Amino acid sequence: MSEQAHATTGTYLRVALILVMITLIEVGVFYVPAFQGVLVPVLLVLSAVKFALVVMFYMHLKFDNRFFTFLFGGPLLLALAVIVSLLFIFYGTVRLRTGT
Amino acid sequence: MRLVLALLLLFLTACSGQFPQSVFAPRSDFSTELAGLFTNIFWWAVAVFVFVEMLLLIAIARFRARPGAAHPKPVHGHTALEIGWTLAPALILVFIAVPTMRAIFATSGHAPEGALRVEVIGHQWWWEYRYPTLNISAYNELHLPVRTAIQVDMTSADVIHSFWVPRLGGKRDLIQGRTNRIAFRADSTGEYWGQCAEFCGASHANMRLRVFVESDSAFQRWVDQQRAAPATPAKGSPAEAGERVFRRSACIGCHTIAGVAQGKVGPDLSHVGGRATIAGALFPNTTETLHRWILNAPSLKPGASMPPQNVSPQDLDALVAYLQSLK
Amino acid sequence: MTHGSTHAHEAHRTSMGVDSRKMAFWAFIGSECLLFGSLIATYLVYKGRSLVGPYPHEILNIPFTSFSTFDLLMSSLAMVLALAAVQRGDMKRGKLWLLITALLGLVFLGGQFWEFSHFVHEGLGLTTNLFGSTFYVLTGTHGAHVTVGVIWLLTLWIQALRGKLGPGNALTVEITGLYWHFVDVVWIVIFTVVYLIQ
Amino acid sequence: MKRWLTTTDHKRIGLLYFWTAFGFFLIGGLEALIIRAQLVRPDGGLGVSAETFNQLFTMHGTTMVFLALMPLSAAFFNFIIPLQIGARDVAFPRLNAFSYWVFLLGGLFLNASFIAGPLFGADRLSVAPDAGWFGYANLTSRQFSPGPNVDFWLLGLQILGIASLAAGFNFVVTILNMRAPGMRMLRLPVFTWMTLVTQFLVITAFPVITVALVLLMFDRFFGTHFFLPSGGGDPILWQHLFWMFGHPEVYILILPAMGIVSEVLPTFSKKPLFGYTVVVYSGVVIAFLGWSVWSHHMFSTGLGPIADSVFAGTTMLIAIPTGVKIFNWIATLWGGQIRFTTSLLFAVGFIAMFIIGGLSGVTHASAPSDLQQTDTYYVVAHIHYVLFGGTILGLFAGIYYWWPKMTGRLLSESLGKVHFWLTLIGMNLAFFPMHFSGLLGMPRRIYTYSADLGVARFNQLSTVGAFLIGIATLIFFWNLLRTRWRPANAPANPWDGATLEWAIPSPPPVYNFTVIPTVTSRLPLWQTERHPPMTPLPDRPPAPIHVPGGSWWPMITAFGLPIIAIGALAHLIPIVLAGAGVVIVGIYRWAYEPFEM
Ligand code: HEA
Ligand code: HEA
Ligand code: HEC
Ligand code: CUA
Ligand SMILES: [Cu+2]
Repeated sequence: MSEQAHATTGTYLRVALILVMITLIEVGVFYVPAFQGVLVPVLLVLSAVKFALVVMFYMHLKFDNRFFTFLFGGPLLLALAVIVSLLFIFYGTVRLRTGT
Repeated sequence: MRLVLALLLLFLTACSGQFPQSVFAPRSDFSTELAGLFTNIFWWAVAVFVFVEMLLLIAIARFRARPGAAHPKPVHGHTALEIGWTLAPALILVFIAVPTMRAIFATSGHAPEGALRVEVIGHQWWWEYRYPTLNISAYNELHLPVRTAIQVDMTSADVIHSFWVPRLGGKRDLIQGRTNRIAFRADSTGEYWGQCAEFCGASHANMRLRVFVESDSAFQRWVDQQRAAPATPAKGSPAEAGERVFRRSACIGCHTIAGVAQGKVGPDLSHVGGRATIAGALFPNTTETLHRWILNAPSLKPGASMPPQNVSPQDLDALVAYLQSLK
Repeated sequence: MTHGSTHAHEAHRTSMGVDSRKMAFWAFIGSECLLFGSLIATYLVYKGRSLVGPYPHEILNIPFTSFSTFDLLMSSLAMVLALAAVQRGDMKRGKLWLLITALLGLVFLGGQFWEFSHFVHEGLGLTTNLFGSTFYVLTGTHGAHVTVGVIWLLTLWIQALRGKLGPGNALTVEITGLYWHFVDVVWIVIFTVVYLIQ
Repeated sequence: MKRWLTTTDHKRIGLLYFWTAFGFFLIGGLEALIIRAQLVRPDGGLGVSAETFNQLFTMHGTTMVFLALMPLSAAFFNFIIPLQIGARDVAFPRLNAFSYWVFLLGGLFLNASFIAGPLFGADRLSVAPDAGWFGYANLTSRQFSPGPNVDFWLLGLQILGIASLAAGFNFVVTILNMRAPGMRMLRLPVFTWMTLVTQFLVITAFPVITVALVLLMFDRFFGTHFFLPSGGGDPILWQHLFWMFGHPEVYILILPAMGIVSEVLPTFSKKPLFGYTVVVYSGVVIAFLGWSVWSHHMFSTGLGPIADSVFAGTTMLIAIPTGVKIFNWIATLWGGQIRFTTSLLFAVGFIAMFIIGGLSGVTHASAPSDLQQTDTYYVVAHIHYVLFGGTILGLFAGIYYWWPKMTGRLLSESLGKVHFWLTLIGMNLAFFPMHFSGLLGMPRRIYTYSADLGVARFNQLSTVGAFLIGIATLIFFWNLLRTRWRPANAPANPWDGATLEWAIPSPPPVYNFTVIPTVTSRLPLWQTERHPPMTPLPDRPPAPIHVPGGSWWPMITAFGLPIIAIGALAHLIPIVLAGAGVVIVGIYRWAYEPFEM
């Protein structure tokens, strides 16, 4: 159990602070009309950062056995691929169907 | 091996015409393309098959254990070989993939400008065809002009079905809420068989269809016939009595006969007398089958949503006479 | 059948040098990624395909859900603090933080309950439209996970109250934490994909 | 009796899996025989009704895939894996018992549908699942399938999914974490490797079908429209979710058999496996690619030319790693001293037959070509060449190979050879003609066909072949049974195998290894250039070995699941809650039970 060497209460608090700040930014961005155009990419990046922070620090993935990263990251990437390809297939065919 | 050869022989004779749903006797540009593609891949597959099975047979024939023989050399692998038998299949696959991609785009279902449009609508377990430009409809039996580009738009009124006439082309699914397309041009006249290929419930096996590819003039005659109002039976004929029975029976709740009834549950019967078959091309359209059909459709076609009709023998005769008069 | 356990140490030797339960749990979490991935994919595929309202933008309440999100993030913080305390052997703090984590989870569930009943009141039922169905099934599945997590945390807390939880059980608490943080992470995604990207 | 009900010993659980799965195999085979009898003549055959026929092929497919083949592989995972890696048991023995009981109860639940008719005011033989093994929406909606048939299917598969997932986590951890000292990943036997890959497919693919089934359940029980166009839903989404699971599933079915063959061939040709690392990595690549091809089951749904091209391409790629395996197997035989035991015959039969199925798979992969093949008997031919010619022949090879280890009794080689040749002839007679009936226009899932199609001759051949397989299977069954009355006198290593399971007596003692061996090579029992064979283990343990006792809780917890399902089926919430109660109590008692590992 070597995590303690890496993550301290201070780290946890700092991470929590960042998480809350990002959430505030997310909500802020949502309400600012100027951001409407880039809303989706900005939000996706921000939530990915939050996701990574929790996984790396709170779930100790950063400090733990590298193999856990594979055990979690592999399926995670697969899940992402599933989402992306389904979206592509469905929105792609919608366009085909309504286009010509 | 001998079995394979014997069957291969049968396979070749299969092209000779006694198989109305064979994919080996294509009669349209679409099905010809598919047959060509299949033949191409088939020969690659035969080559791979023969090569690999030969290797296998040689291995087990040559290296059977002999008593007293020395322990075999423990070979652990061979890098060049591994690379070789990775690349060789990859190369063969290129020869399969390229024509595949070409065929995918060639058969993507878009007919040239000016093609005859037909809409196919699947029902459990019968077919409805609409010709939006000709303003007519047909049921179970599709009539098409020869050497004319056809654009087929498909959808379903209920579950998923699949429209398949092997000699005219590959199958495409009929899906409620979606429109699917195929396009083809039949190159010779004749009667083509097909049937629903996607499992669609109790009578999936009985959801068959016919396509009549006709010369332009014959097709035009058929179109005119469908456009005309249904025949009015002669005064005093059995058919006229039949019309009266029809009007007072449950039939009108489900069937349309222009000017007589407008039910929508079953096929339109305005021109049922002119069809060669009934009930999803399941039975020839004869007096006898019509009798049996009306009396108890579900017993002939499991699950059919036309309930048994309680009609007296005289009424039945009249009814059938009427239906037959509707050419 | 049990014989004396002189070889107890043998059972604890593992080939990857990590505890089997923890490894199994990471595999489980990986598997859960695909569960939620499929649900999110379903939600996204059906986005904008509802035939009748209410539609997302008419009904989703961002300030309220931001609070829920904040609540869940804080519960994650409480969870790591609980684990750190248990690992230090500070069971007094450990108990406290466990309870706080569970309570924050309960607050989240209460919020979800309020949100659901509010939506139903507004006319968005499970079967109203595709948005309703995909929304309730996705967030409901997440809510079910939170519920399991809360029960699990309370179980640990009760165990701790009875003095049966100590640094020797740190691994149990750690695994509970993995589950809890994962549930939090899923919410981070849901919050963005469902609530913010309308 | 109690010892079997509460057992957590992986060897006993393996035997339980074996016999249960074999029983389901007989049932699934019986269903197939009725299907074949019905199709022996055009226009009606045996007189099986359309409704019954639909139940037969649905249950046949479902039974074979989920209740026969997967658990037959699981029998070997359970029995052999801990032995091959030098462990005393799996990582979680009670979870393992739980998997078995859930599987058994899920299987019984599914098959109970055959006799449950009267409970629903229907005839016997009328409420079994009847929408095909992939249950396409929207045929499975309440509107088009009002009865409990589809409910049985969806609830049964949910239960079975839990069993598979639990086993999946268990074996991933077992293989990674319970290896004996020195058993590095690249020293693992190939069967263990393929099992590991398979379990990764299980834990990633099963959640997807779980979601699909949950959505279907909402549609059927609560009136949502996930797959119903009438409410804006799309039946095609079901197909995507199903095949995202379904295609990995077919590799879940074949990879263990490929692993078995990779064990059997080296042993009987007295040569190490040719290209071990390549064989292992190609298995990984197959699994990886297996995730990217699912839409090849949907070429006729109109995906559009781009998606068609992509999925055709990825599908074809799988031929490469599969071919690599096949060439390495042949190279293993090449130059060996091949002993023609039954096990070897089946392994060679596997290669020979699987190639045929693989090649017809490639003709499917070409999307336009598949438009003429999909949903015809040509597909039925493909699936049986890969599933029967592949998986089943591979499993038979494994049974002949490991039966002495599992029971201490050798199977009769002469009966075995009869079994092999009858099976080989029978399967070709049954399944080869299906290529023709399919291309000549015979769709699948039809209970009757017109005599005018001209396919009656082919169907007769298929039926004869099916009954030959039936006879062969009965001979095999007899071969299994008769060993029960023979003395358990099989030697520890009857075949001169190289892997660890052969280092211990047949059948192995409860604790497996008197001392956990330290592994120094890939072939521990063989003399290789660099390594002498392992020194034999002591006959008796130098120190007492702790073996965990049994537990009731896995079985009791498992019982909660079918109770929940029955409650759902009968729309009785109290029963659902009672079942959930059983599960919760079971889990708590399980968690707090003193269980020493
Ligand atoms: C054990 C199970 C298993 C396995 C291993 C496979 C393997 C393959 N399958 Fe199969 N498949 C099924 C089980 C399996 N399948 C089932 C159950 C269905 C039907 C489901 C249903 O509808 O009910 C199905 C259906 C199915 C379809 C859909 C058909 C349709 O419904 O229209 C397709 C389409 O692409 C396909 C393709 C393939 C391919 C390309 C492979 C490849 O992996 C095969 C690779 C192997 C080889 C190619 C042979 C060896 C290779 C060489 C010797 C190298 C040289 C070769 C070349 C250069 C070609 N399969
Ligand atoms: C997974 C593996 C698997 C296996 C091993 C088999 C084995 C067999 N299958 Fe299977 N089959 C499928 C998987 C499998 N099948 C699937 C997935 C489908 C698609 C289902 C669908 O469309 O939904 C299918 C569909 C299918 C069809 C098409 C049905 C249709 O579309 O209408 C047919 C038709 O001939 C068929 C035949 C056979 C035969 C003859 C065997 C034989 O090999 C069986 C041999 C075994 C035996 C004969 C057992 C011996 C038993 C006895 C002799 C009786 C003794 C009994 C007792 C003591 C109780 N199968
Ligand atoms: C409840 C609805 C219903 C009623 C009432 C009904 N039918 Fe039908 N009918 C159908 C349906 C549905 C079909 C298509 C069945 C199929 O092929 O699967 C059909 C098919 C037919 C066909 C075959 C049509 C074709 O082109 O293949 C005939 C003829 C027919 N009905 C005649 C009648 C007559 C005559 C009556 C009254 C005495 C009648 N039907 C009453 C629903 C009904
Ligand atoms: Cu319509 Cu099958
Ligand atoms: Cu597939």
